[in-house]
Amino acid sequence: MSDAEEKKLHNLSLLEAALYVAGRPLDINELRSVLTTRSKKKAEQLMEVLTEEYVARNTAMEILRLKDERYVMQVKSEFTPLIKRLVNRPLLSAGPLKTLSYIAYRQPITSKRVIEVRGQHAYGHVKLLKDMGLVATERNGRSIVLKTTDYFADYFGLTMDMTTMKRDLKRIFGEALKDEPQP
Amino acid sequence: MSDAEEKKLHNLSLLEAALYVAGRPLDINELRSVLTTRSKKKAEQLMEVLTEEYVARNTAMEILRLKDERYVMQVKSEFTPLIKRLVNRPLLSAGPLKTLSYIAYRQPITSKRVIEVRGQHAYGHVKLLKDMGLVATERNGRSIVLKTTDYFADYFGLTMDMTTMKRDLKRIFGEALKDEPQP
Amino acid sequence: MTETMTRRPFYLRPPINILFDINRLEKLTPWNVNIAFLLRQFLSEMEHNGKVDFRASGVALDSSALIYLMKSKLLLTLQEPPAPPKMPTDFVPPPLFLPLRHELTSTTIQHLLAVLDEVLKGEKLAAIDRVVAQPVLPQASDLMPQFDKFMAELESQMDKLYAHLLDLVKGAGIIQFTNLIKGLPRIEAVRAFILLLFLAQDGLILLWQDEETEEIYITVGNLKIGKQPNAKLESES
Repeated sequence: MSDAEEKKLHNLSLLEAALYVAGRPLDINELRSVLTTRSKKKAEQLMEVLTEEYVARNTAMEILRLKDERYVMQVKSEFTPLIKRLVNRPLLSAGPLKTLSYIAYRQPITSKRVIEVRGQHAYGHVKLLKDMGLVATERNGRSIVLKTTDYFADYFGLTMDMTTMKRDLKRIFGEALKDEPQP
Repeated sequence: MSDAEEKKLHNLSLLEAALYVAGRPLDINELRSVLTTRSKKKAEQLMEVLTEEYVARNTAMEILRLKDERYVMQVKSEFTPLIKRLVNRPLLSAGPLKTLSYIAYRQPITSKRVIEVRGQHAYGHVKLLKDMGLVATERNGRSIVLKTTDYFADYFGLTMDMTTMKRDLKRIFGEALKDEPQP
Repeated sequence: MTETMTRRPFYLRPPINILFDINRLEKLTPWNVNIAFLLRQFLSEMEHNGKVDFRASGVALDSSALIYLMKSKLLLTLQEPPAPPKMPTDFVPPPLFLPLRHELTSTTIQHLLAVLDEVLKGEKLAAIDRVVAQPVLPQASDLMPQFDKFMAELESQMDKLYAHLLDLVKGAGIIQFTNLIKGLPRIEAVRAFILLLFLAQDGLILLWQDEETEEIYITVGNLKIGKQPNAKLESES
């Protein structure tokens, strides 16, 4: 192997290790600094190669490119239900996740309306979701409304643009509904 | 691809996903249950294949076989110093961490005593620590006591054997407390 | 007047007349009408007169039925479950499952050790707390004179301690709790601590605790160091 090839492999491994340990999306500058290069372009090109390698390898993990030149490593969603219980950090249970889905689907939405539709226990859900930074309150004219945050969009690999996000969510929910037994 | 081959690939991905999200060593029974197989042998064989694949792939991560039939996925140590600074999420916030350190030091200890020393908010801490699998309840004669788990030992790189662990902790804690008058 | 009354049929005299005045009957609270008593009275009067008045009996029966009906209606309205609030229906999508990511965390054994130090100090304080927790005030059942005596004793102790504090700071200043109790036996230290709480409650001193060192600071006199509306002893968070 040539020196250049070896260097490239080392850099790819560095980026992979960085995404692995961070457990969150890393922006191009963070990735650049891991490589100790000044060139954004170089970092981007290497990330392209790594992303493609993950596609080709076809294993349990995937690397996603998010908006604003950010990248994240995560388990493919098809494996999530099977290994969820091995995660040693309290995940959101189904109730709060449902409330989150509803807020994402109907946002911007007043918390009053969320409580009306999801019931009294949704007070706790909204608090939890706000604590976790997945949902935020915003003033919309005279009323205060709930919206998902950029962190939420990141977490689900969704664009932060509200219209596109809602369209994507509808697609995701549509798919999820297909598998669900219809009421 | 034959059905059997596809099934095997799926199982390898499952094991990979499990090791990836757990971030701690998984024992053969945990791995077996991920595969929903009763056969230890099958799980072991698949783990062999996966471990070899990681060697062949030669990327930033490795899978190690530990004693007691446990397996762990981790970043190769050569990359650790370069990417350590990307890890900025603490395991626990200050309050629960204090409660954990106290339980580790005084274990086995009743939760009543933990609340006495750490205050009412420690109820929530103990619940969180149990949810995270760092602490477990055990019956000790007539009373129920708190103990740290194997995961705790793994996380902090201590041996799993309780006696050795307490000695280790006392040694480490002892050094930290040399200037302190002993209670 | 009395003559007119006596000439009227017995059933138009109170209290039986209620049964024969339909307009009035409908305005009554049915619970105030004892049907059984009225009907018994009606029958015994009729027996006494030796003449059966079927028309009057019919009206009495009808009125009784009406009162009974009114009672039943009220009971039923009371027992009727409140109408369920109309739940606004909306499509609630299925739960979104968070994608799983491996998360390394930055906490090490060194962090654990660093905080243990503090916690073990807290353990010692908890021992003091338990002494504090023992009843200091007499039970409510105790006689008032005893309580008065206790209060008088407490006030004199508070005065002594306050004078001592003023002496220590020469008018105004801050003292550390550990300095105040230096050399005192434990029971005396606990007593001083309780008295400090009473002094703080009376607004004579201010108390605060350094979260890191857990040292308690006592401010005596007017120091004008920032406004602190309430004297409080911060507990460890």
